[in-house]
Amino acid sequence: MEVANGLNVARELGLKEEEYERILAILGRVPTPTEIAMFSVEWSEHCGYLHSRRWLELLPREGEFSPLRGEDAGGIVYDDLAVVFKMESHNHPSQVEPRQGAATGIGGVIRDILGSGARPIACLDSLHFGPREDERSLYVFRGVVEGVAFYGNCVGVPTVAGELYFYPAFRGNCLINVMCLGIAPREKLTQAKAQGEGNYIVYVGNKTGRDGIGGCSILASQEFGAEERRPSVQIGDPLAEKCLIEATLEALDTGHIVGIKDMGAAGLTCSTSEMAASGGSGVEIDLDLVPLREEGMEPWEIMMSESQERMLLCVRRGYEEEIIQIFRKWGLEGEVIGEVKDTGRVTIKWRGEVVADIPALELTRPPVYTPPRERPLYLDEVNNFSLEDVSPPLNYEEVLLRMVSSENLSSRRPIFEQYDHMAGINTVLLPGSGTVVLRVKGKKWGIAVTSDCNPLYCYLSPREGAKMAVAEAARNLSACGARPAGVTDCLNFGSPEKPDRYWQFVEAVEGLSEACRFFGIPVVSGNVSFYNENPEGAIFPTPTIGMVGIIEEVEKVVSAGFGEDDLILVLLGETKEELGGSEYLRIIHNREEGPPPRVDLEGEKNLQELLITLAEEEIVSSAIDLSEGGLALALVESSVTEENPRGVIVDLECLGDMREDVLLFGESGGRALVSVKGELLNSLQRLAQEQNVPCQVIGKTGGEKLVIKKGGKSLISLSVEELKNRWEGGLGE
Amino acid sequence: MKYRGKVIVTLKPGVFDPQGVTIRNALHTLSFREVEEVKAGKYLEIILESENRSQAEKRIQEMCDQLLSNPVIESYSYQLEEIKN
Amino acid sequence: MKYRGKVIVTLKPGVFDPQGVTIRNALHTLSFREVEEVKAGKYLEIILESENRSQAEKRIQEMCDQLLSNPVIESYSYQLEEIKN
Amino acid sequence: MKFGIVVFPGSDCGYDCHHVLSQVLEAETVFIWHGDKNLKNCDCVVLPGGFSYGDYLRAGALARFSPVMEAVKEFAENGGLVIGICNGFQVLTEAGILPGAFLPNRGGRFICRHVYLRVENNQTPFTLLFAPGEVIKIPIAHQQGNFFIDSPHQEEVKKHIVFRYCGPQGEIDSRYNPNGSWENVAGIVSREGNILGIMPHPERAAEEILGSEDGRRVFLSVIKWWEDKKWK
Ligand SMILES: Nc1ncnc2c1ncn2[C@@H]1O[C@H](COP(=O)(O)OP(=O)(O)O)[C@@H](O)[C@H]1O
Ligand SMILES: [Mg+2]
Repeated sequence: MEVANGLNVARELGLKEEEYERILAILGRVPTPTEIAMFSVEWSEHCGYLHSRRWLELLPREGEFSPLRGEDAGGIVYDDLAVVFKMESHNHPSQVEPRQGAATGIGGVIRDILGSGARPIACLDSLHFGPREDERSLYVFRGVVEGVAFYGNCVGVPTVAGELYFYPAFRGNCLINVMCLGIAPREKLTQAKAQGEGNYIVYVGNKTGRDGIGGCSILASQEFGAEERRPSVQIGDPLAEKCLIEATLEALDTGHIVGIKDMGAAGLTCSTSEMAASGGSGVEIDLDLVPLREEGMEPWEIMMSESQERMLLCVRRGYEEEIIQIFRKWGLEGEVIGEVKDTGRVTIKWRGEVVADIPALELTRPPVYTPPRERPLYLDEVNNFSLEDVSPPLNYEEVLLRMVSSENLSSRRPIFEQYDHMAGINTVLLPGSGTVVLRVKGKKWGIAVTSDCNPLYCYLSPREGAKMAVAEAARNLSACGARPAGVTDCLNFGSPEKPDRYWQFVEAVEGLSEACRFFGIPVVSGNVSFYNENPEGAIFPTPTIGMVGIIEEVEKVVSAGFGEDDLILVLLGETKEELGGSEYLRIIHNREEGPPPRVDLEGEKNLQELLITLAEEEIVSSAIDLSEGGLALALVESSVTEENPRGVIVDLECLGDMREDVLLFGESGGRALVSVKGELLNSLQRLAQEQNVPCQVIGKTGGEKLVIKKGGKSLISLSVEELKNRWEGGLGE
Repeated sequence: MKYRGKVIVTLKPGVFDPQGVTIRNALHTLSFREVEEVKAGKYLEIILESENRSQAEKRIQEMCDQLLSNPVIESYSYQLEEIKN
Repeated sequence: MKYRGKVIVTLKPGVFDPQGVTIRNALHTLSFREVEEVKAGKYLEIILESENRSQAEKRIQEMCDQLLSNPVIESYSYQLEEIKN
Repeated sequence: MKFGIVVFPGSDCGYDCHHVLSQVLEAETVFIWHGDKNLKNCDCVVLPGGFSYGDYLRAGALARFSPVMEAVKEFAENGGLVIGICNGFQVLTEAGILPGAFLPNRGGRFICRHVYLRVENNQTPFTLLFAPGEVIKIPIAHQQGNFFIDSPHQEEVKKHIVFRYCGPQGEIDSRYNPNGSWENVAGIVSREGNILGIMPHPERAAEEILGSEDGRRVFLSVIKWWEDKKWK
């Protein structure tokens, strides 16, 4: 079975001419259609990381906690457990079909974790959309949240945290980054490998249909432009996924599974070739044995299908029946479809004929590209902001009310309440403000998770923005008392074939790498999503950081809310004269301009250490890191996040004679707001001094109002009840 | 004039329908073995004011295109009837 | 013989329909202001083998009573058509 | 005494119930597979929350035809103790073991949050450790918790309400009704009082570290009731 016009078919499937030449050389003959299809998906940007691989090598893989690197999901080891986590994008499918796109995104990343042998215990979703005035953006936003809720709730893995931002730059190209975290006894982890000649390759899960064919190489790597391809959308079946989780873990417990791999992007192609390659062996598959949902499927369709809720196992010979019965008991398919060979090749048979026969290693070794890159011109234009350009507001109360109810700063409760964030009864610190903490049953310690990235900062300076994303995530974790332990990332950028976008990408990766290295946090897994463009241009570059921390004694976790009256409020860290990139500038002055706040890694690290110590020694009653909206928003959040809001009286005088709007709304990094009982203030001050962290007493809790003044001048006096209503009603959902 | 639009939204042929499959399996265990296939869809009844029939029809179609169905995976059909008081 | 049963399940009159209300509100924000009421229901298409029409009808009714609708809150209607190859 | 937790495909909160019963309360606890007809000599059967059969078609509709449900029905008819939590409550109404039906939440969306409940009846095996009228805090997590009962049965069911959604001070008011449930119903018992349907999740409020221990007393009541009965 050869194709006369192989090159044309290859081009149609997104392969370049030189890549086709390379395929000819590898095979020593003209490829079959199935082979072209297989190369096209394995060598697509989405699966093959052609433009990013070289740069990802910069990321630190080692850190304070011992890292663990598997095939799909990496993690860290703590105590006798492996904590495995990974973030994935599902941007393009969600833009086309928001509900199913988001749903299958959650499903996919859960299977990544499951594929390592861990039980998924939590998901996060980091979401970016165009503004809600835009009808389509609103539709996509609502559909996505519905999809996460529909799938995540039904599958029984709690969606515990995430982010949600609206910027015009995401109009026409939303970002849906989902993360999953799982745990397993360290010795139970499984790899994605096929090994041991004669062992069986077993297909489990749902049947295979024509879902998402070309979705991987064609859909994921094609910009949304004028000529829109009609993709065949994947549909999520959370019930099947739930059963797949239970059946897979049960099967792993038998000890008869040699290797396991999820079938996600590029389905059977990816799972067979990667399992063979990493096992150093070959596999032979008979497509007539694959459970099909549709009639008349071509071999290349079966190989490329992205039907959801499927996994591929390598099972020790003689135990295949036992394993298959487990899956059937859970109402799923389970079929032997092939076996392990020592050929080093992926051999695919269909109706008695060999339709593909490729050296496994070659499939998994796509070309590497590093095209030219160039600093974009817009950077000079947008980084010129100086304080004199805007005049300070006359009425700070009005400004604060607008900010707390804005779409990017208001409470996310209407979103996370639609997610079952308590399933599994591990969520100790619930979503609301900042970090979420999970206990680990039977252990004293716990796990903190967060996801962070400010795309506007990254637009203004990809390098500083990426560093800040890492710093903010680490600050978030340490505020509740957790020590940052590992990072997963999802790098969302425009087309790497455009020099300015590629420059943004490389800058961000370098920034990310520098920050992680400095803090000693390994990057254990991640994902790259290129070609995030709409007809008006690229999205804001968005290197989303998912960070996991360990809290040694989970009972000592510190939350963000002010728990009682008469606590002393202390601002930790240095406030600099920075307003660039702030939400205040965007919302109140309508300017998306920088430079964004500069990251002081040393200062960040000191603050993190201090916050962890304060939690461990049970000195602070609450802690919240300062980020978007600055000190003012941190004060509001801590005041209103509890069920009963609590007032504060604050005086900014001690922070120096900067402009009031800078003090209130500036977003300098390396800062946190803590509350402390009077008798513990001394200990706090001593520890801060030891850690070299600036420390100012700025007020105390109590009353029913949020009062902020500067010396004799009163700036704000608002009822906390009203602030709470505004904050919680901001999304209007 | 008042109209009642009866809209049926179904998945396009070939689109995976997990609900339909699960319901079929349930019918089988209930010993409705003769059931070959089940497709699950939505039914919506819309009561609206419109000047005339063709206007009402146009509006129902717009609603279906914009909100009630997703053209990527679903198709719809409708019937329109006038409501006389 | 093969038949296609088209089943529509709706909430009984007087039973509050939150889904319908949500959809109506969404239509209003999309400026379909002329919509007075929306009722949301389910549509199920059942393909089955049966000896004859009245047998098929009887079976569809049984399915509706036993599984496809909940008589406490829902009522159903159906149409049956023969499928000719 | 021995608890049995029914496992339907998709009823994930069964693991949470198992943790609370076996680890926190140290009670003998087993799982019962939906395909089995044998209740393993359990003294109390728990139909846990989650999404049995994905809640495809209607919440709880498909689970009620599992083979195990015949056994549960018979067990209940003979006075056995049964607790249906969330999806389990939905299964019980679908099966006609408890009256009523569930509609989608008034707001149309899934809601996960802590709510206040007022204990309306502490004379049941599930509530005897609560004070009458006590206000407790337990989370809900459901999309279809809007309890409906047709008018001919309302008077009867009113007598069997055990928990109602309320404000922090026990105010019964539509403001504190998260889902539009008839009479703010969050939990009811059967006429004989041996079957509890409860929409909130007591197993999620059984350990201090999770923010509330109020739910634990539902299970402790059952254990106490059982012990007392045994002595009689
Ligand atoms: N899309 C989302 N899904 C789930 N939870 C979210 C989402 N967006 C925000 N949250 C939660 O809302 C709270 C506030 O979010 P955010 O202000 O971004 O947190 P942070 O201060 O950590 O940056 C956090 O607990 C966060 O996990
Ligand atoms: Mg953030």
